[in-house]
Amino acid sequence: MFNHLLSLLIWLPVVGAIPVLLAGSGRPNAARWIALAVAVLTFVLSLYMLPLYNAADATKQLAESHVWIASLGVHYNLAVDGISVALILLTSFVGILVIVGAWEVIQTNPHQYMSAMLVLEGLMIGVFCATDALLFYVFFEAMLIPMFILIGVWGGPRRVYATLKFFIYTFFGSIFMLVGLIYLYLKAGSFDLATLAALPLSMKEQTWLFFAFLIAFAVKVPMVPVHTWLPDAHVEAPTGGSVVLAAVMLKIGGYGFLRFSLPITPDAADAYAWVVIGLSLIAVVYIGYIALVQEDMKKLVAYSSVAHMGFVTLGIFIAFMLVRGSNNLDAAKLGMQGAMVQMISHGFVSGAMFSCIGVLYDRMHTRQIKDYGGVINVMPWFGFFYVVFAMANSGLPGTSGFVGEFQVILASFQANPLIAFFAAFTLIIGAAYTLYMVKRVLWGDITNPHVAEMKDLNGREWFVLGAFAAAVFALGIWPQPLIHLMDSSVTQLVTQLGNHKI
Amino acid sequence: MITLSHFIVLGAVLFCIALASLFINRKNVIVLLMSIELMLLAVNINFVAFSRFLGDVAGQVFVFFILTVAAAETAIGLAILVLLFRNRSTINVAEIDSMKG
Amino acid sequence: MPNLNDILILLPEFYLVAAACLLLLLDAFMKPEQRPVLHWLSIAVLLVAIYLVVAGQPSQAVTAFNGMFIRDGVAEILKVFSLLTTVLVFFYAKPYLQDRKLFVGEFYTLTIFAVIGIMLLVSAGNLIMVYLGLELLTLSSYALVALNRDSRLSSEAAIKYFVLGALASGMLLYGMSMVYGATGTLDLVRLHTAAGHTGMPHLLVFGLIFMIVGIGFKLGAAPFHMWIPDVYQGSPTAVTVFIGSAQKLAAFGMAYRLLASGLGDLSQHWQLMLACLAVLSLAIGNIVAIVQTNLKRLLAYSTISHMGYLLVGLVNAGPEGYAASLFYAISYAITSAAAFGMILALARAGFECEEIDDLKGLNQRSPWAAFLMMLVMFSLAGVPPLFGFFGKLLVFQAAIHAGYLWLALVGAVFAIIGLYYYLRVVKVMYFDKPVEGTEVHLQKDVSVRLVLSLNVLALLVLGIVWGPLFGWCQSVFVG
Amino acid sequence: MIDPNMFQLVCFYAFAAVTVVAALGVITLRNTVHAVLSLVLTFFSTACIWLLAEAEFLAIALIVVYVGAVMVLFLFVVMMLDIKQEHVREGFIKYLPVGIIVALVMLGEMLALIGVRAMHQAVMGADPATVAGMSNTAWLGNALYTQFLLPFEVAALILTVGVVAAVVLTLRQRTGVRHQQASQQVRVNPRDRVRVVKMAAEVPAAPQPAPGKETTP
Amino acid sequence: MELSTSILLTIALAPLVGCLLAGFFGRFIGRAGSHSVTILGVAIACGLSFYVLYQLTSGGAPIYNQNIYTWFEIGNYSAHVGFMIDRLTAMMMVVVTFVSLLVHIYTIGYMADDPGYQRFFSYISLFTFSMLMLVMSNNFMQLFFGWEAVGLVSYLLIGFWYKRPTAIFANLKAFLVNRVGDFGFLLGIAGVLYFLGTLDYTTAFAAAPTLVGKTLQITQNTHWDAATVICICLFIGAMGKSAQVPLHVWLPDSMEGPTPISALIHAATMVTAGIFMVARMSPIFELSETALSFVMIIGATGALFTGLIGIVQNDIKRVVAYSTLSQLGYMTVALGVSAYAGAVFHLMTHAFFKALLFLGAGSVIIAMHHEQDMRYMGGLRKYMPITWITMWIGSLALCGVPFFAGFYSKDAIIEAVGESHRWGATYAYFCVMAGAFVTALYTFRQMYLTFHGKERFVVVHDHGHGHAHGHDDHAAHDEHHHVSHKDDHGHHEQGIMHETPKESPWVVTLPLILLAIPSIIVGFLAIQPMLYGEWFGSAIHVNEANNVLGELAKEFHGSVGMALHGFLQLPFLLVLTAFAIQTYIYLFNPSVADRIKNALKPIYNLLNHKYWFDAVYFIVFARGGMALGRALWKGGDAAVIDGVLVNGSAGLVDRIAGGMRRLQSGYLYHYAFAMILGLILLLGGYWLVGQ
Repeated sequence: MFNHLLSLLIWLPVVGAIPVLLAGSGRPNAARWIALAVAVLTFVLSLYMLPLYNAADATKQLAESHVWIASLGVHYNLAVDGISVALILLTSFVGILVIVGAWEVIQTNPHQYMSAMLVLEGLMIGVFCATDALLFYVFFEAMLIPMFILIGVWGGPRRVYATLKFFIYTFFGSIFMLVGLIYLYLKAGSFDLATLAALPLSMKEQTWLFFAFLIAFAVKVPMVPVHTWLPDAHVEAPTGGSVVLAAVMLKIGGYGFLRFSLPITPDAADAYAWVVIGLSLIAVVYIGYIALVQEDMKKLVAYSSVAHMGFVTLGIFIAFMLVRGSNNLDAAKLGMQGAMVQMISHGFVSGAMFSCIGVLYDRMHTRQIKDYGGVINVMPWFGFFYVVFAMANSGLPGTSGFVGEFQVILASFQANPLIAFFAAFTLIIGAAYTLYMVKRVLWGDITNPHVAEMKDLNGREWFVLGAFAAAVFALGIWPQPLIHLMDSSVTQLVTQLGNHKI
Repeated sequence: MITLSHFIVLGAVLFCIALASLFINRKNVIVLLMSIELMLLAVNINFVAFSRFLGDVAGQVFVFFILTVAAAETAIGLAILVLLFRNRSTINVAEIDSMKG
Repeated sequence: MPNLNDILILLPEFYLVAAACLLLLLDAFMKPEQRPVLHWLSIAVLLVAIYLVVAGQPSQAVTAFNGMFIRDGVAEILKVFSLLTTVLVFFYAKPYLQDRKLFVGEFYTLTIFAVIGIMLLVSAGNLIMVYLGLELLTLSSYALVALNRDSRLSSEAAIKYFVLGALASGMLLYGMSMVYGATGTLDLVRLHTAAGHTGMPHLLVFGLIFMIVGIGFKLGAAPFHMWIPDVYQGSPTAVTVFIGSAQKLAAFGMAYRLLASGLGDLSQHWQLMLACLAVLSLAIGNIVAIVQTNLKRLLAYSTISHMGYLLVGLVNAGPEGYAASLFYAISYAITSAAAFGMILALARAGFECEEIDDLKGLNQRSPWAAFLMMLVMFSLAGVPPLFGFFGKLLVFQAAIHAGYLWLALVGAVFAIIGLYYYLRVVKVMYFDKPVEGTEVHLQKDVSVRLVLSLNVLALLVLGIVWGPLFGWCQSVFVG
Repeated sequence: MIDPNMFQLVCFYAFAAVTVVAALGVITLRNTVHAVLSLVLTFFSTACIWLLAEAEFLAIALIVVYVGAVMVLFLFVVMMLDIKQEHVREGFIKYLPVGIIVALVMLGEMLALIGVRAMHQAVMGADPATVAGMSNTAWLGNALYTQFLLPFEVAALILTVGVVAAVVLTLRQRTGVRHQQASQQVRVNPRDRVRVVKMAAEVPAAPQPAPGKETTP
Repeated sequence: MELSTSILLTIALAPLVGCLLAGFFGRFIGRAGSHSVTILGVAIACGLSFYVLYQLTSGGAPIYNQNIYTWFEIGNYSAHVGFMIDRLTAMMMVVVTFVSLLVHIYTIGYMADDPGYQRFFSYISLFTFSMLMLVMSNNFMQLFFGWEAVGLVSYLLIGFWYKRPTAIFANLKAFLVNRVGDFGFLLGIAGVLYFLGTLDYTTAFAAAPTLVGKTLQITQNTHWDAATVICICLFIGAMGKSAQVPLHVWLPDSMEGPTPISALIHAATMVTAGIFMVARMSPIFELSETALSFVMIIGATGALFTGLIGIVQNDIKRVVAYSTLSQLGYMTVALGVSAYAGAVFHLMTHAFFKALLFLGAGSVIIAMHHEQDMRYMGGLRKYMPITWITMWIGSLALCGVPFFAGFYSKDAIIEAVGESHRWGATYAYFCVMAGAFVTALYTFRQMYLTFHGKERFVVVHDHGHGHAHGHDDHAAHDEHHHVSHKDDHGHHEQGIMHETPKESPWVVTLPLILLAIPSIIVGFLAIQPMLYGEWFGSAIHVNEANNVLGELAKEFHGSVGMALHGFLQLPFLLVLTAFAIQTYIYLFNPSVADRIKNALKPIYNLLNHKYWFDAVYFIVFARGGMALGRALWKGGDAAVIDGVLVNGSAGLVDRIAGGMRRLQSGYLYHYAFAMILGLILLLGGYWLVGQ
């Protein structure tokens, strides 16, 4: 059974969605419990990866390989390295929390909601496991479907616009990647990522491919200026949808850069690293300012996600400048690790923030900041968590939000102090928009009589937020285990950056 | 001396007349059907001519089949025409536009 | 002279002719209330035909009747899937026809005649056979389109189909005559050899262009697509599903026979032409579909765009491209059968379920139907892991391999635009509230429900295990 | 002495002219019946041209099949539908220039591509049928029943479809019209028609005023 | 005897445990339980800190420097959590835990009626933990952790009374301004890692000399001196935390927090973290004259000009707050002239007497039922003698009256500045000298207004009064301080007391007394070793050329001598002058104050508006930032990206579709025409291209 652990991780939730769906709207509780059981089982299985995975070994592990399409040489190839393991753990962790978070919040067709979530979870795990480009692409695209449904069915008033925008935007990005992948396949005769990475390509080819990948992953991350789907999608998505979207889906963009742009088009990526770095810095500053004036909590957090994901792309591409520019491998690793840690951390923090907003929304049915104020008076426990996550969001040391940003800023200083200067701007602007929201929502006297009637967290919400908080603190206080898990993989990636293909 | 080009040019002229008719004619579906007959006639002239000049029987056999099929086709076409007339009391081409866009 | 072997090669066709005539007779002596027997009998007939096709599959290409008929892998695979989709058509059509008092035996016999036409067309070894097969198919189709004799739209669709179809076959014939003049032969095999050293190359290309018009019409590629929306909309949906699915396989077969088998040496000429048609089809199909409100019309425009993708594959002009296009045609035929099948299954007496708005809130009324329709839409849109995606993948791959990267990119751009209207259907089903006082649900008929579900789930299953099918498609073009 | 070739050529031009004029008539004449008749003329003159090409069988077939059957069908339908005499063909005049331009462009392109000049060298040789030692009809028939047997069968099938289609489209079950229903007649059960009633023999008893008589309904 | 890790861990974690217990289980263990556990935690930390200090000074323990665990390790870069305990650290630990302990005790009385009692104890224990992590750190990462963590607690505590709009405004402001500093600090750390290759103090300081001559390439042609960049960046961090001009604006507003934390955080400990940090980084700062000049000028400016504002303040806590700003300026000046030990020494003395002043002010505030406006006080000395006396002790220490603790530290700084030849030292000398005068002015004004003169409040003994009134009269007062204090101490009319003021309970006065003692003696006792006795050892590194304290040491002849000498020095004369002026004005002729105010209206306005720093910042950064954000949002995201690119292209496709559908006209002849046209185009295309 554990020879096929990865397959199991992918297909367990997907197949598990079927009984959930079959439970039907008539037996919502059965659907919920089955879904929870599946999610928990997936999480347990994903934990089981840890003892099996040898972090010291940079090669991909737990590999599975089956011929998928013999005549095309397409394989059902799964394998993980440290980065994948971390992201899979994040996915399965968040998977439980969204199921629990939606428990009685989703009243219409909970079985459909839960099964969509499970399918989504399985597909996302698939993205992180796939080592065949086509397989990756299939998972990458397929997960749009459940998300599309999640936003569209259980979303807010403008959900249709939002979900269409989400789907088409993402599809727009990925279809060019598909063309690029086909081109690569024709050159290499295989979709295997390792083969593609070893494929020599001219600069012109690399440039085209690089931009094809860039569009795909930039939309997913999302990077400025292709980020505008995210605020809309987040605002309209149900809480669970927002959580998964922010916590895991955005990571797939960053993950894609690592798996595609870096190994396959290293020279073009180096030549155009300035584009990505520039866009990342714009994300930090420009988006920061925009976040400052948001009146909708979810929109604010969505914009802050864009800004924080800017650190991921920054960390990844700063590594190019460091490796190729000054052969500063350690700093490159620092930046890359920072990007990875930031991905995981943002998964926790943004997921938690959206869960918090969900808690408020369930009580007041509004996300407008102006409708709140003085929430702390009636919901002290909630206030505690909210402040914790807000602080994590503004990168306070001791929380996970700090680690990645710290590392990326340290690394980018070594490439160019100006980059670090703009990146560090997040310290101010990030705190400004987050705490300004906290001020208007949490602090102050109660002005809205509905706020006065709000009840503090119930046990279920406590569990969700508590789990997030535990993760946020654990990662913030002791990031080394995570870093160790990814270290050899990151080292290998960084070494690859130096390999010229032309 | 009759050359191949005589036949082919004649066929081409007939073909063009038929084509032109198809979109100049805005009144009567029957004329459309007749234009199609003209077009087939042009084709047949070509086949006969080529067959004759190539000394190959296949062309003339093809004409034979075209004639056969055209007969069946006309039968169906006129049947549809009758249906159309029954349903709409008109066969005016310009009035057959319930479906568009 | 034909011998027994020739007849054995044509056994499936002969068998079907005989069966069709028998059904025709049987129908004449049958009481209306006994018609369901005819229905099941027709399905059985087709299933047996599939068996005969598969069982008699020759190890390599064989010809019969002096090269008039070719039985090779391409023909086999096309026949199997046209027969299969026709079986689906029969399943889906029954309750629809019953509800509309169109449940007549001629529907079955004419459809079977049309299928025979398809089988002859895809097996044609001679331009005459191409023409005759095509005419057998289209003549039956004209009649089928007009089957609902009291419908204004039906007869309008029929006359449009007829006039344009006749125009197209006229052009095709004109092209054939020129090709004949240039090469002196109608036999496709000999044509292939003769095309290389004709004294009149321009005449040959001239004929080729006219033939492309005919092929374009049959495929429904822009600018020869004008009939598609009106005919799809006007025909009884039971007929639309046939035109929209099995006939696309026939169109592919025809294109393959004429362009590849016959004029493969002229590929440098027709590649670019097909590329132009492909771009136009993609553009018109995808863009105009956006503003449609009628579901059948929307699917019609979607067909146009899909034919654009099919042409993108054909542009490759090599075994790889043919295999990709064939795969695409099959995937489209199955998906489209499911799409129209859904409309049929949701329609009932007095309610066509043709407007997109009729699907409003379907998920609340009938979650299973909505789920199936969603899968169909995503397959059409080409979202993995559904069947439709892999077709697109393969045709893009074929185009890029042939140096038509730009074409693949154009295809990609229009895939994005196309996505929008498929999503709109999903949106209506899942996100909108059902209209009060309407009742949309799947047909009660168990066979319809079962077959439809299997058909749609096949899209998912084939999306995951598409290897064998693609392997089959590839194998028929080898050697 | 008239050069036979020259004579042929003159004949060809004459018939071709008639053909083209008649074809133009088909699409321009206002009266549909006239148009149909004009089409008949076109076919006729074309048949003559085919005769010049020594395709006798097809020439005759064209007249027999087309003029004799198809055109009559056309006329029949025209009459049956009782189409109103067309008014001024304003649309026709309006679109005529476009039509002429398109037709001329088309013709230009066609002629340019066909390579008329090259074909001008192709002189009609000996009649292949004569070369083969048979009449045109035999020559054609030979090919038709040997080499083209399969298409021949398929053509038959097409005609069947034509019949079926025409019937299914136009045959209407009118209500209130008496039909002869063969299948019902065949399946009729004598018992439904005649009821033999057994009855006791009539006993003349008391004198009845009116003798009763049983009949089948 | 070597210091043991477990002791140090206990010091750091004991307050944290107290914090967690009081915070999470406050409701179960109750008020008494909460304050008991937290006080116990801090007491343990305090006791052990004294022990550590003892071990280091007298016990002969070597410097402790060990990592506890690895925070991250990437290639050659690593960050750890660990402790470095030398005398500097130990002194800070003692100051922090001692003041913290007293504040804990004091809080029992001060917050007695507050519903957030447990929460408050939890916060201040958390603060103690954070501050200990900051000072005990052996590396930059952990330093930054503590740095931000104390900022967090400061944020929480300023906004402790979260119902007050002013409080939650102030805490946001404090956090953000601190973040501006942290922004620089982080860049400084990045620079350290870049140039020195490590985040570890010892290694970094050992490698510091390699910085000389290194430059940082900013653009193609711009190269900046590495040490200067690093130092200025680090110092920007200190400017934020230690409220140096122009990042000082948060500190006065932070007085919105309860008084105990004003004493602990915003006077004694946290705000001095910047001073501590620069002193700790002395090996690096010594490498850059430019940076030190910068430090000195910033500090000197703050020392004088923020003090001036103190003169016009009416809020008792704000006077102390501005005084704190001014004193922090003194410490910074000391850093700037390389008198790190002087800065740290002043830090220590200041911690005691400023905590005393704040707690005393708090005691007054309790007595006045949370009235903070000195214009409604006066003559309180007879009601609360202990407070009165201890406050005088603190004030004299603050003014630098010889023999008091403040005298030694402040005088040493003034003299050190006088000794310095650094660029800008003259300006700095003028500032610190004038600052001494200003200090005395506001201090005596405060004391007179509060404790002396007439009582400017009325005692009315009715109990149902006052709650129905609005706060119209408040509008007359300036914008920050007197806006409705809607805390649970209830509303009250200004100048109207419902009972006579009385001395605070012992939990309040005890800390006052305990703080008054070191405020008197600590300077006297410690100046010799700390300033002139190389007491700090290797913790502070001064280049020989910059060693101003070394110069002073030559003239130093014992504490007594210095004090006696001090009576004749200019600073003391300035203090005396100020004393005379204020005594005349506030005890004998109060109307003079108003007349001066009117005569110097422009200057008064300038001071009353704090040089318009707040207003300008608010307009430029807060309003400007919001306006910019709105412009980017509406103009960039909504208009350009979404409007033009996304929805625009969708709309374009839609319009094209609308046009194209008209091609499908429904007319057969058009359909046929389309086909024919297609044919013509294909033919034409071949004709033109294909041939």
